[in-house]
Amino acid sequence: MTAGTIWTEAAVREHARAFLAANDPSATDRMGFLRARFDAGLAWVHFPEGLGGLGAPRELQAAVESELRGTPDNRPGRIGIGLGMAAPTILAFGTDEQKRRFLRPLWTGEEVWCQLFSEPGAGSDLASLATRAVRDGDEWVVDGQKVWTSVAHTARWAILVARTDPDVPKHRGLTYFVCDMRAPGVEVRPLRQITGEAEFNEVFLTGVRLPDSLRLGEVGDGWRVAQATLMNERVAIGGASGRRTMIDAVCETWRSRPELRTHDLHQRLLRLWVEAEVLRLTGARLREQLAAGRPGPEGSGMKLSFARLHQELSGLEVELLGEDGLAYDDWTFRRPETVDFVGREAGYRYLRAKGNSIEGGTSEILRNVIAERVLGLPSEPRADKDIPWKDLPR
Amino acid sequence: MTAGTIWTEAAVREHARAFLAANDPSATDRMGFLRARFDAGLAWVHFPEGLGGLGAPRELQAAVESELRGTPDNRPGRIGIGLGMAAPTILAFGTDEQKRRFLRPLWTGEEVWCQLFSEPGAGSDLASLATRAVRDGDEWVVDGQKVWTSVAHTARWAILVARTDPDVPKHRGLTYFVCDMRAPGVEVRPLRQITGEAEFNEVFLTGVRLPDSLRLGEVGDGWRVAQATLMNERVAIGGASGRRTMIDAVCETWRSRPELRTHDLHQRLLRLWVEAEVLRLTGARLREQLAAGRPGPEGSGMKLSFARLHQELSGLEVELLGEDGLAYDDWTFRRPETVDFVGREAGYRYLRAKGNSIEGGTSEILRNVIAERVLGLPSEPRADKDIPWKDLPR
Amino acid sequence: MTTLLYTDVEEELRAAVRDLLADACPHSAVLARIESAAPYDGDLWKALARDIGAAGLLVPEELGGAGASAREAAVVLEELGRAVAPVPFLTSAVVATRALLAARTAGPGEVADELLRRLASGEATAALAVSLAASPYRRAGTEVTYEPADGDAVVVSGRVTGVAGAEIADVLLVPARLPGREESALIAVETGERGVEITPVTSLDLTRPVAMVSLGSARGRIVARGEGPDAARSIVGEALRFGAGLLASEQFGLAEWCLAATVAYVKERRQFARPVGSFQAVKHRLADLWLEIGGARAAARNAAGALADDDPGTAVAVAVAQAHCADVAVHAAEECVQLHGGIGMTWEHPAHLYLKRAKADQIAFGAPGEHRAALADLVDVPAPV
Amino acid sequence: MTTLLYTDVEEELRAAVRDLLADACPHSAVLARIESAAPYDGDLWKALARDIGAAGLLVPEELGGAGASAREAAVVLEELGRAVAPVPFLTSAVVATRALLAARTAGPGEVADELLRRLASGEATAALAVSLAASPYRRAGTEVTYEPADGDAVVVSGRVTGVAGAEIADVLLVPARLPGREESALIAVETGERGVEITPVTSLDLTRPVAMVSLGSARGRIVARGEGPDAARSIVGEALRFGAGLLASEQFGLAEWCLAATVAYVKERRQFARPVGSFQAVKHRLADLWLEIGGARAAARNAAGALADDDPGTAVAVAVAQAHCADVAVHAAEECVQLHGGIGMTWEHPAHLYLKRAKADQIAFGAPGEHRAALADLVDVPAPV
Repeated sequence: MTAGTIWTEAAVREHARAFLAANDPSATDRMGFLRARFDAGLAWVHFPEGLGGLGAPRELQAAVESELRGTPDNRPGRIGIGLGMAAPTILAFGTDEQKRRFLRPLWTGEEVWCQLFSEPGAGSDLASLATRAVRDGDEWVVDGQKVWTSVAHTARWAILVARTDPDVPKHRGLTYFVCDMRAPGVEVRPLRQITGEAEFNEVFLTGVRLPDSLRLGEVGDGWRVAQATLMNERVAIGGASGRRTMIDAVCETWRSRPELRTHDLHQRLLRLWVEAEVLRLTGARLREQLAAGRPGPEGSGMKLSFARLHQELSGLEVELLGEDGLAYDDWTFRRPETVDFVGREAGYRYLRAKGNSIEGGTSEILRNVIAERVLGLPSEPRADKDIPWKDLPR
Repeated sequence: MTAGTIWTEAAVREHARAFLAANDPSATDRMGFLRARFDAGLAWVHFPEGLGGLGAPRELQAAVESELRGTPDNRPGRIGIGLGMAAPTILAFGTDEQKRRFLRPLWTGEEVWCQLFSEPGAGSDLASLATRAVRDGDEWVVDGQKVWTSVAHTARWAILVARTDPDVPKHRGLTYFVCDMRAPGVEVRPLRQITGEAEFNEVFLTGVRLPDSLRLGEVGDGWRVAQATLMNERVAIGGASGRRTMIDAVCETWRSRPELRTHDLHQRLLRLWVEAEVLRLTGARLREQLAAGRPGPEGSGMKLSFARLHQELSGLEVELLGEDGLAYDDWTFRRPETVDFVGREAGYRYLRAKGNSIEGGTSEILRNVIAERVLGLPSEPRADKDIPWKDLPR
Repeated sequence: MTTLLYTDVEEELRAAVRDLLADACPHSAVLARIESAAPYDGDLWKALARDIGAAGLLVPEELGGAGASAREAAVVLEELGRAVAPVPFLTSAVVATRALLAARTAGPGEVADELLRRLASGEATAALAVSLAASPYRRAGTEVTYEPADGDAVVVSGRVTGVAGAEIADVLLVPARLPGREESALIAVETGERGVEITPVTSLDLTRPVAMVSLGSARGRIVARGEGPDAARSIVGEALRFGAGLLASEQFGLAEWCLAATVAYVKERRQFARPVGSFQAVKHRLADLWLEIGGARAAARNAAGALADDDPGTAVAVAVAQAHCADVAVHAAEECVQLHGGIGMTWEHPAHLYLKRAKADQIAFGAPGEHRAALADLVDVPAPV
Repeated sequence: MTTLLYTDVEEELRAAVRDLLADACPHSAVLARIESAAPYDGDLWKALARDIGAAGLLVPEELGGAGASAREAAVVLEELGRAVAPVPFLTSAVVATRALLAARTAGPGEVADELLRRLASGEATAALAVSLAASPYRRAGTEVTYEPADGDAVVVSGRVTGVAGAEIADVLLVPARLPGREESALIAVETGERGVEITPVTSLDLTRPVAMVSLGSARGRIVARGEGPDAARSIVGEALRFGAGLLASEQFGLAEWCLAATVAYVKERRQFARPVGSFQAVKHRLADLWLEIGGARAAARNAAGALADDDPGTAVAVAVAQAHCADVAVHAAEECVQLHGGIGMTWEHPAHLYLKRAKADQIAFGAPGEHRAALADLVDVPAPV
């Protein structure tokens, strides 16, 4: 195939079969196979040629996955932040050199990425963040504290938003960087959460020096770059299919333990079953729209609805279990690799689901987004739009 | 008894019995009896002597009512606005002459009162009202349109808030009047509502001339006077006991028609039964606090809770009735004397209850009041506080 | 599974219906009509039935119809819901038509075919003589009986309450049983026949009033007949399930209008020198409502698609759509009244038309709780024992 | 009906408990304790039990107690709920004590009296050996049996799961039956006896963990005995109803803390250059929560008053209080976590202690749905047939 080809499903499948014929996974080590797959443009087909893709329509990725089923994968759960948030941002805003340097080991999983956005004082109001980056010749010196950073302790790189100009209104003084997590001055501390474990970390940045070549996008343009990242995050959180499994888990308990049933619980479970099914259909419709190239505004709502459903379902389940609901599986302070909503027990689901309406944009913020961007309702009176960041009340 | 007496329950009962001995209701015409009762200070015992009261504690009124049970009453339902809103305001802010002139026929029911507050453009934001009152010598000339005025067509007098100074911020330019409903330029038109009937009216005021002697309170002090009136209104709406009858009505339907029952409806009805009982207990506790001279903030919530309960209950009832819920009793455009929540059918209750969260302060405004005045949460940024009314955006 | 999106053909149909309604069915016209002697709008119905061909949408082409499916009928219902249009599309062109289509295979066929032709042409309107509150899950017996008369004719006697669309119907389709014998039938009775009395009932929903149908030895023709009481019941059940599934689209359209009207109002209405729609509590409620309505669209489309394809999952799809959409429509109409404040409580504002329609629709073809109860069996979430 | 307000005596008791808790039970101490080997705070309990006399609040004066009523115990529970204090007041001084008081009339009396004296003095702590999830409405049979031993003693065998307060108890009150005979009894077993094994369970509520109690021919004394299985059951049922009614006060206190902490936080926390608490959606949610909590206070006071007076309406009062307060506490704790944002999800912030307690309390002594189901009979709102 030559550059500029318009890819069809058949051609993509043909290409994948040819790759597989040339790279027998049983005769190659795992990482070697993944690197070769990237180089063949079969990592993410909608990325450009040379960067792991073919410049093909996004939906043809499914054909690749089907052809390569059973071959070693890049353990996407572990590197979700890199795949879902860093990669699209680097592709959209990175220099050619940055793309060449970062995308391949990101996709193969050789380099794990994390996200340094939220701060103790800047959650929903991310744009008010206080971590400073001060230019010093060809370098930036970064000082501040970030929080809610998952996989920070294993990450090689981070996407970072820092304030480079405190004298302009808050949205305008931010710059986006790639942060070297091995640089001196980066300290990672686990942050224990209400489930007992620590999925997340606090990250302290003290005099961390980053070369200007790690800047992503223009100086002062960090808000726009971060918005692109966050949009991808919410799509990733809300759009994930397979989330319906929580209703399945509760229904299994219901079916296997008839002695626990009451009419009160039955009526509530039926309502939630309907809600889960409606949400499944909403998601299916959304994916059809995406496939047809007409993305609908429903995407903004999926995360919100899933958070509500998860919380209601897991709360019902604990109540349904009665005496068994008084128990918990494990309070050990440890660092889990992923969030396991169905492998663990009801109490864990109940507590962990509480985070669904906070992480990646609170449900309150998402309702604002729907009201303003989808319904076109007027925004609140804003006191902080035109005031230099340094003069904002705190 | 001489002035300055501290009244006990026994003394009040004794006084009432003596009045009854001297005024045999079967030998007196109704109005004569009521006037005599007023003059004996047995109308509202907590009012001052000479104004229908004894200067006694409010809670002793119950003793009077018990002694005078079975004697002609002043049909309080018909003159509720006068009793609940106009009278306390006149007592608090009126001149001696105004008190003497208005309170007696108000209480006896000879003169019906209505309330000219809301306007098409000023509902929740009452202070933005546009009805103008311009001074002309010893008179005020009033022009404007009022709405949601019940009993306006039978009223002799109205309490009226009008703008007397458009050049100051909205809360400061208002003045409170008694409006003569027989004055030239007062036009009353029935306002049909979704139940089919017209409980309320629109009132058009065109060049209505009111003598300055009908002003209640100082010029420019209308907002403070109106606040006192509104507080009394909400207490009257929320504090009314006997409201629990709607749960009784639905339960009667439930008991008498077993064929309509489903588990879904049963579970929902049980929840509402609990809600109604909790609300009844909340009201009982509130009344105990009032009687002990420690009024609690719970009062602000009663109206809000009743609105919700009424709406939920009546909605459930229509659904429960199934085919009978598809019918309505009467769409005739007429003017009812009172709101009859239990005498009419489920469809009427359903529609009329929708007004419970709008009339006398919307539920949204009441939630603001609770959040700000009870919980002490900060108010929204206000754009209209210090701007002259005439310069406000509209 | 077919698509949950709208096809181009469906969008064209929607545009045609919407244009007609914008011209011929403004709220002022609906408000003027609701207390008149003719609550259903005959002229509008003629235009919709004949000019747009809505009456014959579900009728096969060989009988003069469009041979379209539940999906297209659903799109028409979305628009009719959005306009609270007082026309008998749901009762005649959907439910009665579906009963006749089911009867074609169960009965002599000719009577059903003849009636379907008349309906498709827009020349006649039919109503299934069962209560609007009847559900596909309650197998209530009928009080109506029939006796053989001369020739192929029968005479029918009895009473049915809560019938929607009866006042404007030319033909009633009456499920009835033959006393003393284990036989039941669906019988077509022309409303002009002697002994047919249709008494309007003062209805909560002023735009789709119900009536009582009394039949005193009225002449009719058998459309379908079978052994046992289930012969008529199964036709009725199928028609009710079809009606329930498509009603979801009306409810979705109604809810969408309520949301749009409310959003428009709170953008304009100012209190405290700000648009009411800039207050966060109002915004959040409307965002939640928008989420519910997005779900309603997906559920209603899914039910229409399942009914169109006669999918094995149809029963679940219909129950889910009704369980969700019925309450969403009521919620949307209630928020519409509340967030319009006082004006929403007035007779002159159309909000109450939607509230009343939504509340009646909630009862129609089974309340949401009945659909949820049906799901307990369908998806194996069994009730306590 | 007694008053729904607090008496001066009750307010004094509250002040004493609150002062003690402020000193001895800060959140930092609770957080440090929850994963230690001793989840219940023995020192705090001693101070509460002896110095304030909370252990003997319900014990008659002639047995060394305060002879107070359910109303005063309810006030203590409000404060303990507000502090999520890890003490066995509910399990020992309320539920076990109530069981002993009921047993005084049904049994030999002396054993109950002796135990009540020990409890009142604060020298010993007891636990009723039934699951915390047991409800007054489910009459579950017991798996525990007893056999006569030498003298007045019996030996007890069996297993009870989900027992709260067992780890810190000196005495277990065990409902048991005599195999082969229609007889049952409430038996006091000292936890120091051979054959008594108390195995802590990893619990959702870290401040009131549950344990499994195993009895292998452990020696005990009969507190009360009677014909048939109902003899022990009726004592247990009375204690559970008492516990359910008073738990409502703990739930109310817990909810009030959650609201107060959330209000304080959103007044301080600024986002978008405004206090988060100035956003209307946040304000409206907190206003609604405040309304629910006001109702919880009234319902909890009403239940406590009814239990104190042994009012004929007690069963209704208890069911209403639990049906309402259990869900209010969970709602308040959930809003507390959510409106604290990320910080509310951390282990170091106390919000999770309240969430876990509230969720466990929802299950304790019957879930809200069970209390509502009981009301169906009590107030004649019968279920479908």
